[in-house]
Amino acid sequence: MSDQTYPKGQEALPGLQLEKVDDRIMTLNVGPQHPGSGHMRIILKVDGDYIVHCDPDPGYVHRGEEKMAEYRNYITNIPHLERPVIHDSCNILYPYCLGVEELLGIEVSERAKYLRVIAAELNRCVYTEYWLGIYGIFLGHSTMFMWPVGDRELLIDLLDKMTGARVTHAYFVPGGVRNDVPANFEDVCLRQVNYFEKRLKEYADVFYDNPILISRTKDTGVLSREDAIKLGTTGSVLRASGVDFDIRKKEPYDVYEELDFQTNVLKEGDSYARSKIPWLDMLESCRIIRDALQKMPKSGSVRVKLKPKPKGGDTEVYRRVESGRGALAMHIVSDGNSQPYRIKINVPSFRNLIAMPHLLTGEKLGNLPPVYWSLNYWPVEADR
Amino acid sequence: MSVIAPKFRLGYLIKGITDNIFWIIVLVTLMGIPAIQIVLIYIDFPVIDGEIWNPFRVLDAMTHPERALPLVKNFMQTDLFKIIAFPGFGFAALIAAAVIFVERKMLAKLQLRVGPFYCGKVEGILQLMADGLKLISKEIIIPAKADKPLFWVSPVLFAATAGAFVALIPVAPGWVVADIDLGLLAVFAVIGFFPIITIVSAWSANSKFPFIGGIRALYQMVSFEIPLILSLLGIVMLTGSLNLVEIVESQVNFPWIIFMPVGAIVFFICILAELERIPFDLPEAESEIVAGWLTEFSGMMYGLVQLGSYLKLYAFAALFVVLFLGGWNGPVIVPPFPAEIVTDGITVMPDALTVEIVGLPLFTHEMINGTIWFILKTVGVIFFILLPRGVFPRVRIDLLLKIGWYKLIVLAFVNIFIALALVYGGIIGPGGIL
Amino acid sequence: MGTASGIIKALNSGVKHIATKRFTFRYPEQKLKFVGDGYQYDPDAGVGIAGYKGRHILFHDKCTGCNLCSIACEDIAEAIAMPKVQEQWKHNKKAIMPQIDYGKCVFCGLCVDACPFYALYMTNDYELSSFTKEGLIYTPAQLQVKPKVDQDVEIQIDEKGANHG
Amino acid sequence: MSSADSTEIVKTDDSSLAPDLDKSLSDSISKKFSNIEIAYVKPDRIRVNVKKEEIIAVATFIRDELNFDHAESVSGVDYPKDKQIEVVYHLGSYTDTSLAKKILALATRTPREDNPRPGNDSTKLPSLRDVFPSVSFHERECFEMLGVYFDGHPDNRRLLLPEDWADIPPLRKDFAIKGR
Repeated sequence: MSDQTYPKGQEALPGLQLEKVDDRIMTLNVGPQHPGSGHMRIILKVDGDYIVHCDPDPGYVHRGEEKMAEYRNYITNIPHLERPVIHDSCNILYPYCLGVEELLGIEVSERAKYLRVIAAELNRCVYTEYWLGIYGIFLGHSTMFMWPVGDRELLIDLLDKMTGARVTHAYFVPGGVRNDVPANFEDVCLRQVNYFEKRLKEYADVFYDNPILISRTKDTGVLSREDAIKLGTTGSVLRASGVDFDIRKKEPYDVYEELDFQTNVLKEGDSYARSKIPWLDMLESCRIIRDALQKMPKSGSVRVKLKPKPKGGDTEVYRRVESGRGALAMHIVSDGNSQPYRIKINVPSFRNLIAMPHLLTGEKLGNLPPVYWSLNYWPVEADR
Repeated sequence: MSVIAPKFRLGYLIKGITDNIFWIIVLVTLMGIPAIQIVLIYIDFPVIDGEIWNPFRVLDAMTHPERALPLVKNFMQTDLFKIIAFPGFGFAALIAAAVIFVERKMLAKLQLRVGPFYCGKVEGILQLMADGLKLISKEIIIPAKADKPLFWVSPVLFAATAGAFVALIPVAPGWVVADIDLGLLAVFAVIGFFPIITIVSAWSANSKFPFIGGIRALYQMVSFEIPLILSLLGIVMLTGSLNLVEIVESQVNFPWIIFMPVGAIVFFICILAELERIPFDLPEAESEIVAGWLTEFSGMMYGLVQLGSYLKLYAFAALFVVLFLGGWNGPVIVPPFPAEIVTDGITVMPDALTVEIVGLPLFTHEMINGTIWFILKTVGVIFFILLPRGVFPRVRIDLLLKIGWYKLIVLAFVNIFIALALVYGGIIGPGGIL
Repeated sequence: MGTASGIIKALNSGVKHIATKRFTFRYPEQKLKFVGDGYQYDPDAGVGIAGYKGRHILFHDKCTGCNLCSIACEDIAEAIAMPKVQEQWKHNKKAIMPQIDYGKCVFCGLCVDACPFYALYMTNDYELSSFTKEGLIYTPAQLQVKPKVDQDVEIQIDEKGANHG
Repeated sequence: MSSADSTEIVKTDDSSLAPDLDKSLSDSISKKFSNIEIAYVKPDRIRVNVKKEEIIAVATFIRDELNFDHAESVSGVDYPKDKQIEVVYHLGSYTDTSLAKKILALATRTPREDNPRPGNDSTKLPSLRDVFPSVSFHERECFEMLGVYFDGHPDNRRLLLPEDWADIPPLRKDFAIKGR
């Protein structure tokens, strides 16, 4: 900016700068080392307090998962395919397992399907609690950071009992799940999920019904229904814009058909609605878990024994599930070997990223955290 | 051995210490004692209770503590003591430190966690000291293109201005550092310094995030000073005085918050905004602008700003108490001292050592009562200043300005009308019924 | 006044939670209890047994040195090597046994799934820190040791809230 | 975005979730365009292979007439044996509830060069960004990962890889990971 020349006769006085259009615009690098960015950079151009241009720059945690998957067989892919989103690791393995089962032609036992659903729903809550904690701290609400992260421990404890690991479970395998649950898991799960639901309802007073939060996030970053469809957004972003689309309902996988739950849809399409949908989903997840615990067969095998290096047919599959952030799909191309020829992990965060420049342009800088994080965006997952 | 840690031997250390002590003794005897002699020739000895306090008298008092009592009492009436210790900086800093501890523990309880725990054995009571030590020992980094003198001076100015604010607060009857007739105006003047210091430090850092934070702080403080001042006009009308001590004395029967709850609410919200506390901590909004105007401060410069802001918190809470909650007024807790203590004195350890201290109570019972009530009320107000941090998110800058200009100013005028109605209705105020 | 009642509700909720029991527990003094003795695998049924996936335990009297765990790991973390051991076993002619580098291990437990001889399980021990990278490499002799675990804290839920008892 | 009248067309001729809906969808495509290949019709999954010259016309037809309103993903697959790179657009529908389960894979192929110079060689495809705005970032990713340049895409920049990436596009099969 300093090397710009001024028109003749309009030289700036010492200490003063003439206001030119270009001088009004300041470039702000939000991230990757910024308390409000996550593992990504958002290049903003601000005019005063208004964002005039937004360019998301992901890729800081790109690990080449898709390339790595081409070198590993269908079983050894499991531990590293869950790495992009370790808080939701069951859900990111879900489409992979469904797809490989379709490739290999395996039918999973009934109990394993229920266990998968329970693990996936617990994991969705774990992810959403973490997300909600960061949303809270982004809005300067430190209690809303501590409470979800603390209550998340209830579910982590359950998943720990179930799978043997706190976050990277490696629990789903093609053909079922790795192990059956321990003896009195049903009672413990029911007790902790009930308490968790009670805690979730307590969030309303300090957060979701808080007039300051509502005034802060209402009518900010409004994504209209048409734009949400056109931009191909998914998950909570889509459902907050009034589109009733949930893979669990629309394309039910495993036993979601038999379970009793509903899809949460809000019409507003603003940050508040986008941030409320995951919370409502968590309450719904508690219902699903209770229902699944009730309907689950009390015993039975949970895992189909596979060969150490199974081989898929010469075909391709495209399976999708509803993860904590939206539709998570895997496009697995097989050429008949024990290793996949190509895996495309189509992650919801990456699909929702396209809405970010659309929403942030024209907003105030103060709206950056709520709009950015209400997109339910997980940088590590988007980078894969 | 590495170069960083030079050879260490205990003998060298002890030798160094003894050497230093030796030279200090030599220098004091050779230069200090003659200097004191020379000074003693020229100064007048203080006269307390008709007694000249010459050096021999002082030495005498050192051997008999009870004889030093008049000196102590006299010292406590000096401005120096008031500034450094009781109603001034020391007292305020103590309360500020307690506030930081209470804030951490209370927030932790609210968030179902523990808070500071290990430092100091008992519930982490020494955590603040540890943090202070850490801040002192940290390197001070100054941005290369910063305006260095301004950058250096702004944290000092901030703490000093907060200290000046503290000096205006009357704590107990007669215990105020600066008893100014236009005390409330002085308060407004001191508050007016804060945005200037903020913008100076933000500008001198020559960095983007401090700049945005400084501009936000300027907006926020300027727009909230108007309702702040307006909300206090009602009290000035009712008391007919700007002197803070007189305002407190006017609330012997009832605190002004009974008649002016609207003004109290407006003033409280303005306090939150002026203190940059959640929900109005926009100048330091970390998720948007890193740490706002504090981004480039490091080490003890940051520590000074924090000290200043907690002093400011205490001062504002105390101002609320003084203006709305009746200051030191309250029912008697400590009864008046029995007369014999004052006249005959207390006997310390009757068998072993008989020392009769006459006029022992250093403070009058009014003063102790007043201080207790003042501290209780201030702690209550501080609790309500701290609580929003646990339950509210941050507001946005335009909403903040809207609250300031549209709502609070209107409410402040409503408060003024209430005050006018009370005055012209002849209910209270100069020559009123009550 | 929706705004005022909302603010009062929020403040009320905040004050109410000051009196609630804290949920955190002091980690180094207290440790969370896990189910069972660690993740195990039953090769006959082809199903694992639930348990925590911590450090491995190797049963020298069952290990045949078949390399299957090492092969299972080589696409995942490459943490398992098969060095020679100074032991004589009838079923382990080559006298090689797994040695695990916990600097690389991701604790997925697929090596346990690969073992057909009930020789490699996992335990509840997760405190594996070391000052050197060499210290993280556990030899077969170290893996043989059953870890001492002192884990007894469980989540307890009552009327006043959940806490770690 | 599909227009309102096209919504009605599809809703009238498909009694919702008919078992032969997949078949009728593929038939309507093959009726309209002569030289395209319906690779397979599985339950809820249809794959259509088209020439790269025709892809915009086919995509526009699918969007306007068949009511698939967004693209879920763009996955590129490298086939060094055929000297071709395949790009698969997975299309889905939010507005039409009968199509909610369906995924229409629209695949096209572009020649592949052994010494790629991304953006300056023959590995080019027309961009579908004007038809489906949601492919914007996916096509950027495909460009950097496989070196397929999308004509008409306004923003063919790097997305995930570092800005100074000088190797060949990493998802091509001849880019080998060290030690594998």
